[in-house]
Amino acid sequence: MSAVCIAATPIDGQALTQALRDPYCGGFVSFEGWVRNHNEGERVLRLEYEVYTPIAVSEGEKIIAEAKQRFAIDGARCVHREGMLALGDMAVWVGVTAAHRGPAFDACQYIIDNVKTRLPIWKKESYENGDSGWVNCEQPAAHGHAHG
Amino acid sequence: MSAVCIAATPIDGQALTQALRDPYCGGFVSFEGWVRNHNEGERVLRLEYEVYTPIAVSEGEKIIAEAKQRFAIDGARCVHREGMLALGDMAVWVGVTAAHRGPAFDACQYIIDNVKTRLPIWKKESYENGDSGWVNCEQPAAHGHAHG
Amino acid sequence: MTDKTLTVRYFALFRDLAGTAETALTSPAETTGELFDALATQWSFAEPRTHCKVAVNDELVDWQHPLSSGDIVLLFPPVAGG
Amino acid sequence: MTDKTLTVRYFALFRDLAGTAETALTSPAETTGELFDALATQWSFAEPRTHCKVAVNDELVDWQHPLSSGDIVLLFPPVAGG
Repeated sequence: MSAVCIAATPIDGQALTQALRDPYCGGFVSFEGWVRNHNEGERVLRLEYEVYTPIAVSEGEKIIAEAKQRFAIDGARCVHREGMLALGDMAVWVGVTAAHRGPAFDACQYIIDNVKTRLPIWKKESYENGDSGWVNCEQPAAHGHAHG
Repeated sequence: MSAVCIAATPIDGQALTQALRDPYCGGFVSFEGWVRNHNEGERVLRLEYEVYTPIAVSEGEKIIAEAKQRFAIDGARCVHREGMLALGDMAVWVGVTAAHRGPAFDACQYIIDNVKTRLPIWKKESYENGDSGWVNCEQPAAHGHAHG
Repeated sequence: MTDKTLTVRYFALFRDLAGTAETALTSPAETTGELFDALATQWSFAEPRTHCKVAVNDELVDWQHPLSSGDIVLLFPPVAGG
Repeated sequence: MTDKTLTVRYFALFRDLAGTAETALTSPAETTGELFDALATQWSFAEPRTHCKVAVNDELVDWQHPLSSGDIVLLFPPVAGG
């Protein structure tokens, strides 16, 4: 099982958590990113993720390896969705196991922070007002209204 | 549903996560504490949690209220087991939702840190060598060998 | 300094050491701290008071909390949740 | 300075602006940065280069990376995963 995966179907957080269970580890921290119904004041209807998978996976595995080097953790995995998502769907899941909780929190945050800024993944939001656009760096798409 | 709960039966993390889902929130951070097979070099066979529930719940709710005041989060819940647990069982679950992930990580860590130090909960470990004892403040029980 | 009639409840390690979960007693202790020190000597509690907690009538209180007759005092050894 | 034969692939917003996902072209650009600047002018990419990324033959590289004929260059607008 690869440490990083791009999924075209819904993410099963419970199955991923089970797979990381380790009798040696006492602490588990996870992050889930859900599609929310608003972005900078616009009501979001749905969302599409475009992913360039070869580099998303290789860069994601680099991030996990960095996290394992920096923090005293045991297991770490990340799954990111691609394609069309509806409100409330899970867009990304990160899970980390460790003997102690401090490093698990630090590593989980390190992984999601870097996944968001380094993986070639783009998000196109469709808004209630009919506009849609690519979201840049967690800002609403500057070109959104041009496509409306 | 109370924000804090002491459970005599296994914790269902997925159901708890679902219950916190909120279309306004994009980020979810959870912590799970699992019973691990060792503590300070001793092999642990099983574990028993004693809880004084009235104060565990009232103090836990105080901690959640503090977290909501300190950090920009929306939902937060904590469930702690009592009674006999086996290796790998979930002992504690904390989940936090927020519009942004930073506060969700901070609040989740705040809650588990305080739950561990402020709630009237005690842990008795049974070791492979026949000893058992109360674990004090995440240290192995000083009195463990006296009970062996 | 008059003796107070108190109910004391011991938890976890303290219950093992005292050999009972609950006892009724009379004590001249003015505060939770004085009561703890007397019982710690009686039952050989090794834990420093600062690592322990005390509740009176189901409210966590500090070691300067004054005691009254009829109080139910809960003595908590160092906690270890999570 | 000789022209190189390159394959350029555009993603997300850049694909919308260029009107194509992939194109073969010849360019005198010595580096990924020079190539980006030329194409950004051609297609009116507004994003500063420092917010974008580039890969050559499926490896992320920097904007000083030298180009060779036959390279497949991937142009990534600002990412927004998570």
